[in-house]
Order: sequence, then structure tokens, then C-alpha cells
Amino acid sequence: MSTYPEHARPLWQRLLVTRESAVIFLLVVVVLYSILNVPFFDGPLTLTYLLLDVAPILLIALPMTMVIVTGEIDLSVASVVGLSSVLLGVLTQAGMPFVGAAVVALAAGAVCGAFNGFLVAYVGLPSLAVTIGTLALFRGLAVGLLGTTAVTEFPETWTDLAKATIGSTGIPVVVIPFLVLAVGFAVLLQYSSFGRGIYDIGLNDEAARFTGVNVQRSKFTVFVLTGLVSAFAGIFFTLRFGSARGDNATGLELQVIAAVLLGGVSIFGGRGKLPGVVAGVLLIGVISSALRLQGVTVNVINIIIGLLLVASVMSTSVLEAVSRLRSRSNRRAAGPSRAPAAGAGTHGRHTS
Amino acid sequence: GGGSDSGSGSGGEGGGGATTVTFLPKNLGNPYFEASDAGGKKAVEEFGGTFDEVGPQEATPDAQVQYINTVAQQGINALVLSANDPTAIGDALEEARSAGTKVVTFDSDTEPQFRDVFVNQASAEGIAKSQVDLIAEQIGDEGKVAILSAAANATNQNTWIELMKKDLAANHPNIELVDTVYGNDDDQESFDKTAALLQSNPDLKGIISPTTVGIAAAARYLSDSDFKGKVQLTGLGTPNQMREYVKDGTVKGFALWNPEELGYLAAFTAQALVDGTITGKEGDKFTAGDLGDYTVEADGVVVLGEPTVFNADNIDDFDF
Amino acid sequence: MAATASDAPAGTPTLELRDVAKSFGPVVALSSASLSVDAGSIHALVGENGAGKSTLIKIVAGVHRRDSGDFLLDGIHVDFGSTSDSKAAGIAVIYQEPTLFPDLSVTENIFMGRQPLTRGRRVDRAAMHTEATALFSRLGVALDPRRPAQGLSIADQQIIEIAKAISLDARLLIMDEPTAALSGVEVDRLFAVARSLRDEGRALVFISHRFDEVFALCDTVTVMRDGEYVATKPVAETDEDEIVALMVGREVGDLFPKTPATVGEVVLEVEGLDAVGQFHDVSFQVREGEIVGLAGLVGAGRSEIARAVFGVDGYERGTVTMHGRPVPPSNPRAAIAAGMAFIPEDRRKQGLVTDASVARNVAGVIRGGLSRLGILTEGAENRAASPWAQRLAVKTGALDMNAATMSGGNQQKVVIAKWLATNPKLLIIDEPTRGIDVGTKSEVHRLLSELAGQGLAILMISSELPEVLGMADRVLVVCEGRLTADIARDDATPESVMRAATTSLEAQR
Amino acid sequence: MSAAQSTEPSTPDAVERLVEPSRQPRGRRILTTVLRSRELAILIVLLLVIAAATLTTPSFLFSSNSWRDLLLTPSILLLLAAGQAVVVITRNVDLSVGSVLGLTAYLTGRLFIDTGLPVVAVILAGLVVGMLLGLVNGVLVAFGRVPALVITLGTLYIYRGVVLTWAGSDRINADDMPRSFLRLGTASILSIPVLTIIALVVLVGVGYYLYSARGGRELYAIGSDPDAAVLYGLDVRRRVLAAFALSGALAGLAGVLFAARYGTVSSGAGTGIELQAVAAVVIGGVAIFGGSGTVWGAAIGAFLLVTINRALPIVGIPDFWQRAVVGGLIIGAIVLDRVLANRTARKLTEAREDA
Ligand SMILES: Nc1ncnc2c1ncn2[C@@H]1O[C@H](COP(=O)(O)OP(=O)(O)OP(=O)(O)O)[C@@H](O)[C@H]1O
Ligand SMILES: Nc1ncnc2c1ncn2[C@@H]1O[C@H](COP(=O)(O)OP(=O)(O)OP(=O)(O)O)[C@@H](O)[C@H]1O
Ligand SMILES: [Mg+2]
Ligand SMILES: [Mg+2]
Repeated sequence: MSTYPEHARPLWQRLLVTRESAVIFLLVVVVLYSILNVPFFDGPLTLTYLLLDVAPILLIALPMTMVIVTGEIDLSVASVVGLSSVLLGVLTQAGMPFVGAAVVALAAGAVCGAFNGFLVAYVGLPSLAVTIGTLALFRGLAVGLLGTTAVTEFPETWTDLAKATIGSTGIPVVVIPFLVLAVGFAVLLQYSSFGRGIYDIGLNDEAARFTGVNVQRSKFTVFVLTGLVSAFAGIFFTLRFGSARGDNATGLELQVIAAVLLGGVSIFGGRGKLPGVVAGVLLIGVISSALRLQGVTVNVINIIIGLLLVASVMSTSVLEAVSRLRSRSNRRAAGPSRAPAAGAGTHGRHTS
Repeated sequence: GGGSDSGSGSGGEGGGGATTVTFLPKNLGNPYFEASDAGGKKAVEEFGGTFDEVGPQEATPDAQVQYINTVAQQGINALVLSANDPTAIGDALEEARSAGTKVVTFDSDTEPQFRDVFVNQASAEGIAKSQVDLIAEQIGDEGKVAILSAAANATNQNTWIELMKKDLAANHPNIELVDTVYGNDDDQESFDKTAALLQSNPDLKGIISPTTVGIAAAARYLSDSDFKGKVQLTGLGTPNQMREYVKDGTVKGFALWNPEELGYLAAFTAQALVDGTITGKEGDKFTAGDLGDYTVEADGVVVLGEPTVFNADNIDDFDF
Repeated sequence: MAATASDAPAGTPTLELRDVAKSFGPVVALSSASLSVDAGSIHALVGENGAGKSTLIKIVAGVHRRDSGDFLLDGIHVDFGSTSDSKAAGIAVIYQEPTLFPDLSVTENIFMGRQPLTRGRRVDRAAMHTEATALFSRLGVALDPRRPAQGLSIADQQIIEIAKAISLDARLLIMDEPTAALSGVEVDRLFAVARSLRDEGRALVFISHRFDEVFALCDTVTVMRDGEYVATKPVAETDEDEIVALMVGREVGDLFPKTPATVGEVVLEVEGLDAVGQFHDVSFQVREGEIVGLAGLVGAGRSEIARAVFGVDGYERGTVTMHGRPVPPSNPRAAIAAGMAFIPEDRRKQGLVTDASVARNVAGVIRGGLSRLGILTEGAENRAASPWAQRLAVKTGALDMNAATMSGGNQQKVVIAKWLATNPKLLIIDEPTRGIDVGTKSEVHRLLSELAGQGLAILMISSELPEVLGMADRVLVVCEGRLTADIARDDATPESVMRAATTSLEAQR
Repeated sequence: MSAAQSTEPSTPDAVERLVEPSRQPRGRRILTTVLRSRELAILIVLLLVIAAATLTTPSFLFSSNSWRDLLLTPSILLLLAAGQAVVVITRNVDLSVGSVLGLTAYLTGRLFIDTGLPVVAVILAGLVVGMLLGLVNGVLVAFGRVPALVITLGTLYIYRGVVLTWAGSDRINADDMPRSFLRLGTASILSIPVLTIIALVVLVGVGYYLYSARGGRELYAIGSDPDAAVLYGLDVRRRVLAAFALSGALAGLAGVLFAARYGTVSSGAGTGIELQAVAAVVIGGVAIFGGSGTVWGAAIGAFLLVTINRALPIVGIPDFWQRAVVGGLIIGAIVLDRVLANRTARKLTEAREDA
């Protein structure tokens, strides 16, 4: 008996005709355009600032991708950033060694994630409602703990590290842990049995359950990871600005979600890959940076992010509609037309 | 930080020696900064530089840092800003300065090491005293008062509040400061906070709101409530915002320096720094266009002057 | 608008479909289906599972649009874009799957979208309630119209669908297996109503797998096979054997190539399993080499028992053991580790991740073991999946094709391949041949027989009596969540199984 | 009457109430429905909050001003919550309401400054512009078959960006708007603020539509099971479109009233209020996956949210903790809903067993 070919399409098609490559392509185009046309974009500081700016979004986008691939959502991430930042501040202020405080902040992030995860995975509550609640709850705890003040005393070794660059490359040091995490998450999501389960859950959680995937535990794990990484982002955020405040990173959740969706992850779950997400985050970062350099303010950047988001989700359904129309007209053209006779066919509407 | 020497060499967009100045307010959509930036623009045009105004939507330090970074990338000659946090933006400012940008703070300062000069609207003591005096006069130097501030972390606000407390304790023993609430320079929040304040302190005699958004929101609340005329309101506000409430009797008097002049002075200070007239040392002297001569005081501070008190008699003389 | 019946010349059928074709992507549901229904008659539509009956009536209802073919109402060509068009044309449809709004009351479910209005254009709840009560008494059921639809039994849901259809006062009423979950008394009432509707001059289409019902109720019968029209006969001039022969298209015998089993040790033992609202005190065993059939009416709770045994659902009391070792409840992984495999009834929803590739589906259960140093590659999955796909002769262009693009039979092969890859000791298979074509069907049967011959224990749930009788070594019958009979192969007849499947129902109602 | 006390799960009464409500006399049926309703539960919480605040500081309720504020402050959120409830009932969500509010609030000011239109025309303009913005959401959601969450997240950014671009640093001040308009924001009729009356009228209208009109019932059906709604022949697209248009229109109206109430409008007006609107709806017992709940519940939820914010400082909790309390409230509400739903499902199952 002959064996099956492994792939239906040639390699170049599988690599190039994908949602991810579309985003990457767009990113390259925008970068090239900016280098050629935006003054100072090719300057030495651009890369440093760009990477530092997008770092928290990039970090949180990694686990958020997993959450969205399972078909859930986590709106509380920015509040976890705020809470871990405040905890770090309060504890260092109280005299705890920095590393100890950071570990507590990370643990708190994991606990926040576990709280979301428990309610979503085990109690079965809708993640949208749960995380709208914890968005307020965690932020409220953060603001409540630190009250009116900001903690600004952090060991300089650490604050410097958050902004240091590798040699003279202009690439920030934080890129290293980020790369490690990114590779880790990519392997976990795309090259592990756990990751396959995550996709299965997003595509069809019932079938996943029938196949022996532990749906509840997987979802729980993913939420815990999100909390943990958000706390890590919170520590970075605090160090970069040398300031722990209750309102740190307010509104970041929407940017993260926008970037993830832009990167080709389907809000319905089950679809999307990390390279696309990274490109999506960078795309938003580059556009913002280039526009700021041209003196365009935040408002236009908002409009562009919004339009990209709507366009990116609409593109899928528009493409589907087009191919549906095309296949229908092909069928009409091919066979003898048995479409209802026009004269009598006044019934019904020709929509679909 | 990286790329320090190439930055200064790249010069400004204007080229040909014209000074490039970027104004960075706490946030956009704030009439106070609109006025100050207008003053800055006027000054920059007078000395033939290039003016730019950028800013975040929300008054947070992280949003401001991105704009400071952009300025560093562009190699702008001078950055004139009102700080959202005294330390959080410090490193970004240092990077901008190492790229050759002169940094002037106005309205709200950072810690002194992060900037070249701070252009102070008035001495903090003067501001605090004028407000305390106003409220004391309005309520007959007796009773409970409260403060409606902006953000809990705002440097200038907190400095004034501390000084007001001291002044009250020392010179007005019969006035009791019962509460300080924060409206975050948001109309709705300031408005609702005023309502809550009056609710929880029914026998309140007066409110001090040392922020332009706060005083306008509080005035609007009072003007339509039973408290109108019973609870006195003063603070720092712009005449255009407050005109209606001064005329209808809600507010007897409030104070402010002229923000346009503040921006004007800050821009000339920046120019003086760029062309080397001053370095930020105590005793440096320079001329600020129509405003005349100024001297840098201790800690690199330039003071605009004493605040003006606005009341029904003079408010129509001002338009900002 | 469609012409009313009076406009059409006498003798024109109310509904006429000619050479209708319909595909869902690569799946051809209908290739050339035809149906002609006269006013004042009850027309039976029969055919095997997957013959395309439901698809055909969904075209009439405006749910689907046909790819080609003619569709005439009262002799006039029509084309429905949505179900509201068919409603407006006087067609009422009872779909095979109940389609109720769980959050709304029974009354609202009946009248949704066409509620009676008061003069102030308010929804007239009192009138709705009165009318619903009248409908239920006509159907002879005691359902409170004010209760929520949530939590109704399948039978009650079906009754609401019937009430809804009748209340539409339609001139064409189509019923897709309305009796599958009903007890004898309820069926009798439904038939009485159907006959009175016919006598009023309406046209009715009745789909059922129960021939006794077809012969008791209908005037004409149309047989379909594999999406094609086969024949139309007056009921009075035909008999069951002829219809079965038309449906299957060949001798029935070779559909069930059952070889007698050599039964070995007990593999699965279920003791006193109990889950509120689903089943009670269920105990049985399955041995090596044995095929145990689980029969019963739709909604009897067979699937629930199987799901609980496998652990996708929980249960309150009882034990499940494999080879004498207890299997923890609510833990499919443990069940898989203990050697269970479970092929669920709904391929698209439960059996497959249809949007994932063939290889991923086939390697779906065993992928944990395919990782090297925690890393799982597509290559490893392909290598593991390929031999199983070949063994079952899955027809696919490449291993990375989506399972969604395949026909039902091929999808079922993928599911079977996926579970055989785990090398199970016990195979639970729920509706093994639902919706797959005759050829594949006998392939599946042969495979099951062969696997049993190799010592695999098989628990097979099927709603098709011939399949149960043809394949099972022993038949367990479930009625209302209880095991009511355990019949050996030689004693199993359609009568004995059906009696056990309905007795307690009859007693209660 | 035994209905009010918390009964054993499977008492005949509890089961009868669910399975055979018609067996109960009409009066009692209505009474049990009200007593068991989610709306009543949340109303009691609201009354407790007011009572606690009043006990601590009597002036929280007993001064004409406090009474006015108690009613006035929630009015704007109430409008948003009513619109949001309708959208959520159809199993969608509208995150763009805060941006729509900001846009129409600024538009209101600009119309007064630039055109001198009469007050009524300006209010109408706000309403219509809001409705058009909502319609854009609706068209994208209903015809693009894409989730409302993503679409309205996108339009949240876009609409806000439009206000920011348009307004820049500009701000509308009280003296830019006519006095008669501003008085709308604070005036009272029979000691009930006009704004509250407007909100209540809208609420009653929407509540009536949802309960008594065919269209309203169809919205529930669509949210309860969208696929079944298609099989029924309901015009799902048109209804979803209408729901978004309504939500947009109410956000537009809220924007106009925002300008009247606060007298100052900057480009940031209404930022973040969308989450409060969703929170109000969730607290009020509207299921986030559609099909059940009422605008009354959503309205009480909005009332509770706002009132808690005002009451916390009075009972001695610093206002920094407000958001934590609100978050806890949301979580509590959805957990409660789940517990109640599970209990109902169990009772229905048991009833089927016993039948
Ligand atoms: N929405 C769909 N998408 C893809 N395939 C479909 C769809 N609906 C039906 N089919 C396929 O079309 C074929 C005919 O299905 P249909 O439901 O019409 O059969 P049926 O005669 O009603 O069977 P049964 O007696 O089991 O109800 C089957 O192969 C089925 O899998
Ligand atoms: N949607 C539903 N709502 C309420 N009860 C349901 C629903 N579906 C199934 N049930 C109940 O669950 C039990 C088992 O139903 P199910 O149809 O799965 O049984 P089954 O014997 O596997 O039937 P089949 O496999 O032939 O469809 C029945 O008591 C039925 O009334
Ligand atoms: Mg069918
Ligand atoms: Mg079943």
C-alpha cells in the first residue's frame, strides 16, 4: 500500500501563504518605509527604545496567546502588572531584599492567575466576565495597598539592568529573558503535547476532552502562566521607570489583546502562532514609534491600531465570503444551470 | 545609555542653528497647558526657533517617557516639560540630556538632578499662602475645610498641600483641614469627589482645589447645589473656566499665575540654556523677551512671580 | 408570494422536488433527490442513516440552499433564502434535533417570532398561554406551558416541537423522526393529530426508521439511498422487505459479517453506576472477544452510561473496573491508561477536532508518547499516524489535510484509527455507522468483528436494531436510564428488544 | 408564605415553582417570581449599602442635596447599562460605549459653540450620531460574523482616536453651553432630577420593549441559542444590528447628558466607563452569554456600582479600595448566578426523575 504524502501544499506555500507571514511581511514593509522616510528612525536609539517600549506587551502577549488559543480571554493582565509592581515597591520599602520582594511579586502574579484559572476552568465561569471582575479587583488591591504614594527607591543595580543594553548594540538586556521565554513558550505551544492539547481545546474542547486532554487543568495552567508572566512584566515595568505605582500599566490589557489578534490569533480559539504574535506586537510598536517621530500624537496611533484590528478580523470573513461566492459561481458556470426559473422564483431572498 | 555622542551631533530638524524646542505637558486636553504651550510657542517664534508640542493622553509617567525618548532620538535642542512623576521619568531625561538635549521643567518639577532648570510659577510658599489666605478670608478664618487635589502622586500638588498644612497650623488655628481627596484631573472624577466630600462632611465651610480641572469641577457642582454660597471654594484656576462661577457668586476669588507667561518664560529659559547664556547655576542671568530679566536661584530654579488673585472685579480683564 | 393551494390546478402536488443536489464542501449529501407530496396525504420518507433525508427537508425549510435541481410549491418554482420564507409559504418543519431556547418558557418557545399581539401591540401572554394549553390537551400531554424549556426530557422537547409545528396551521407539515423518543401512547396521539390534519387536506411528510409506524400512518413512501431518489410506492402495494431491499440496495445479510466469538476473561466490569437524571443502578460486564450491544430508544441514556464509564462525565455512585482494577471516575486519561477507547456518537463534535489535520487527529491520543525530550514534532506525528491511516484505508490527499474536508465515513475511519493506535483492551463505540455510506458501513462491521476475533472487548451502542442484532453477541437494553434486559444473541429478536426498550415507558404514561 | 424563606432544594414547593408554575395561583406565582428574582437580591444589597451609609452619616440620604445626588450620579451609567444589557442579552458585547460617549459629549459642546442649534436639536444630534456609531459596530458584527468583543475593542480605539484628533487640547467649558442646557444636568422636577427622569423613561421604554414586544422577545431567543434562532426564521442580523444601534444611541444620549451634567468636556470624557457598564450588567444578573436577564437588573447594578463608590468613604473605607470592592462584587455576582443556575438545573432534573 502506498504511503500518504505528508503535505498537501509545497513548502513555499506553507511558509508564505499564511496569516503569520502576512503580518511579518507588513512589519518588514513598515520598517523599511520608516527607515527610508521617517527622520531619525534609523538612529541608534530607535531599536533600544522600541524594544523597551514593547517589552511588557511582548512578554504578556506570550501567555495571552495561549489563553486566546484555548478560546478564553484574560483582561486582568494589566492589573496584575500593577499589583506586582506595588507589592515589589511596598516590600522593598519595608526593608525586604529586592530579590525576595521580586519572588513574592511573582508568586502573587501566579496566585492572581490561579484565581482567574480556578473560576474559569473549574467553576466554569465565562472568562470575559471573570476577568472584567478581577481587572477591577487586582487594580483595586494595588491602588489600595500603596494609596497616594509611589515607591521610587530601588537598588540601582536592578534599575540599571532593566535599561542596560548589550554592549554597544543598542539591544536592551531584557531582550535576553524575553527571548528565552519566547522560545520556551513557542516550544510549549507549538512543539509539545501540552500545546497540541491547547489548540484542540480551542478548536473543539469537547473532542479534546474525549481524547483525554485534561481541559480544566490545561486552562488553569495557562491562566497561571499568564499571571506569572504579567507579574514578571510588572517587575520590569517598575524597574524601567524606577517607580512602583498603583496605576502602572493601566489599559495595557487592550494593547496586548489587540497585538495578539493582529498577529493572527483567532478570538474563537484554536488558531494562531507565536511568530505572528511577536510580529503583531512589533508592528504596533514600530508604527507608534514612527508616528511619534513624525510628531503624530497618540490619537492617530489609536485610530490606526483600531483599524488594523477590525481589518484583521474582518479580512478572514471577507476572504471566506469571496471564496464562497467564487465557488458558487464556478458551480453555476460548470453544470447545466438548474437554478430556479427566474420568472416564478420571486420567493425568498438571494442572500446568504 | 547608548549612542550618546552621535545624538548631539545630529542637530535639530530646523537645521541652520535655529533652536528646536519641544513642549511636553502632563497630558493633552488640559486648558492650562494649552495656555502655557501657547506662551511657549510665542516665545519660540520670537527667538526664531522651531516649536513642537507632543503629549500623552493620560497623565502617567510611562506614557510621558515614550515622548521623552522620541525627543532624544530626534536630537531636539530643548525639552520643556511638566513632570508626571519626579523620579520615574528621570532616567529617560538623563538619556535625552546625554544626547545633547537641554531639559527645562515647568509647572511640576522632577528631582533636581534630572533637569537643567525648573521654571517655577511662583514660589511654593507663595502659592500655598495665597490660597490659605483666600480661604481664610472667605470663611471668616474659622471652620472645616478640605482639599480637592489632582493625582495623588503629583509633586507640585503635594508640596503645596504640605505647605498649606503648615501655614494653617501656624497661622489659622481655628481652621481644621478634614480631608484631602484626589480627582486625578478628570472632570467627572473631580466632580463626583466633590459631591462625596460634601456628603461625608456636611458641616464643611470651604474647599481648596489647587488644580485647574478640580476647581472648575467643584465650582460646577457647587453652583447648582444647596451648598452654593454656603461652602466657599478657592484654589488655582483659569479665568475662562471660572468666569461663570465667579459671576454667579459660587466663587469669590481664586488665584493663578499667568500660564501663558509661564510657558513663555520656560521657552526663553530653554533658549538661554541652548545658546549657553546660562548653565543652570545659581546666579546665572538672562532676559526673557517681554518679561524682562530673570536670575537662576538655588537648585536651578527660576521663579515667574507671585500669583494673581482673580475676583469679580478683575476677571474680565483676562482671557486665558 | 407563493400561490395558495386554490390557484394550482387540481392534481398538482403541494411539494415537488426534482433532481436536487447539495454538497457540504467535499461531502455530497444529496446527488439527485426527488420527492413529490400531494395535499391530503401523509408521505413517508425513508432511507438509511445519512441517506440525505434531513438535508432534503432542510432545503425545503430554507435552512440550506440547494446547489441545483427544481423546487416547486403548488407547481410554482420557489427558492427560499431563510426559514422565515418557508414559514411564510405555509411550511412547518419539525427538525430531527429539537431546537429550543432553554432560557425561555415552553409557551414562548412555541410562539417565538409570531406571538399573538394585543391591541397595543404587546405580546399577548394570556392568549399564548390559552393556545398552548389547548395544543397540549389536543396532544394529550401534561406539560406546564409556563415552565422553562431548560431541563425537559427529549420526549417532551419533541412534543413541544410538534405543538409548535401544529400551531403554525401549515399546509405542509414535515416531521423528521418525531417519534424516535416517544412512547407508544404519545405516538398514538401524534398519529391521531396527523390523520386529522391530513383529513383537513394538508400535506404531511413523515420521516422514520420504524417501519411499523410507516405502515400504520402513511399513504405513500419514498425511498432514498446515498443522496439519491430510489423509488416511490403506495404503502398499500408494498411491504417491509421490499422497502428494506430498496433502502440498502443489496442483500441485508452481508452487512453484518459477524463471526462467532470465543469469549475470554472479563475486561470491563460496571457495578451499580448511578447518575441523577441520567441512569440508575447500571451493572454489566464485557469480556474479551465479545461484542456487547447496548440498545434502547433515543434518549434512553445509553450514551450517558458510556460516557460515565469512560470518564468524560461523572457519576454519583458505583464502580468501574478494568481487568479487576478500579478506574477512577471523571478521568478519561485514567480510563485510556487502563486500556479503554471510546468512539463517541457525534463525530464532528466529539470524535474529531475537524479543523486539525488527519495526522494530528490520528496521533491525538498517543502524542504524549511521541515526544522526545518533551518536544513533539509534526514528523513524529506523521510517522505514527500514517500506518494506522493506511490500515483503515482512510482516503485523504495528504496527512496535513483538515479532517473537516472528509466524508463522514472517512472521518469515522480516522476516529477508529486514532483509538486503535492506543492499542486498547476495550473499545466503546457509540453509533458506529451513523451517517456513513453502505460500503464503509460493512467495512466497519468487518473490522469490529475482526477486532473482537483478536480478543478485543467491544461495547457497541446502536439505534439501528439490525446492526445490534447482526453484530452483538449479547444485547443489553436500556430504558429510561435502567438496564431492562440482557439478551443472548440467539434470543435477541426485534420484538424482544423493543419490548424491553419501551415497557416501563408504557407502564408510566 | 413559605416562598421567601430559603427552602430545602427539593421541597415540592421549589420543584412546583419551576416545573408547574401554573399550578400556583396567579398572585402567588407573581409574588414568588419577584421574591426569587436576581433583581430583588441586588436591590436589597443596594438598600443595605444606602442604609449603612445613612446610619454612619445621616446626611447621605437626609438632605435634599444628597437625595438628588443619590439619584443623579448613577443616571449616565444607567443609560449605558440599559444599552449594554440589550446587547449582552443577544450574546454580544459593546466595548465602544465609552468612546461613543466621549465623542458625542464633545460633539454637543461643539454644536453649541459652532452652530447655535437649539438644545433639542443638539440632543437629537447626539442621539443620532451615537446610533450611527452603534450601527457601524452592528454591521461589522452581524455581517462580518466576527465576535463583538474584537470589533468593539477596535472601534473603542477608533472612536476615541477620532475625538482626540478632533478635540486635541481643546476643552468645552460651562460657559460655552447655554444655561438652559446645563440646567438639564442638575434641575429637578418634584425633587427628582431631570437626568434621572430621562434615564428612567429610557429604562421603562427598553424594559417594556424587551418584555412585551416581539422584537424584544426575539432578542432573548437569539441570545439563548443563536443557531435555533436561525432555524426559527428569526432575522438574527437585523435584531443584532438594532441592538447595537440602540446601545450606540443610548451612549450618544449619555454623552449629551454628560456634557450637561459636568459642564466640562475634554477629549478623555468617558474613558474606561465601558467596563463599568459591562460590570453593571453582570452584577445585575444579565448572563454574559445571553438569553436571560433584564434591564431592571442592569439598572440596579449600575445604581449599586455608583452608590457603593460614594458610600465607601462614608463608612470609613478609603476610596483607594473602591475598585477592589467593585471587582469583588462582580466576581460575587457571577459566582452567585452560577450557583443559582446549577440549583435550578438540578431541581429540574430531579423533577424529571420523579415524574
Ligand atoms: N452541515 C453539514 N456539513 C457537512 N456534512 C453534512 C452536513 N449535514 C449533513 N451532512 C452530511 O450529509 C449526509 C446526509 O445527512 P442527513 O442528515 O441528510 O442524513 P439523514 O438521511 O437525515 O440521516 P439520519 O437518518 O441519520 O437522520 C451525511 O453524510 C452527513 O454527514
Ligand atoms: N438537550 C437535552 N436537554 C435535556 N435533557 C437531555 C438533553 N439531551 C439528552 N437529555 C437527556 O439525557 C438522557 C440521555 O439522552 P441521550 O439522547 O444522550 O441518550 P442515548 O440513549 O444515548 O440516545 P441516543 O444515543 O440514541 O441519542 C435522557 O434522559 C434525555 O432526556
Ligand atoms: Mg436525519
Ligand atoms: Mg446516544
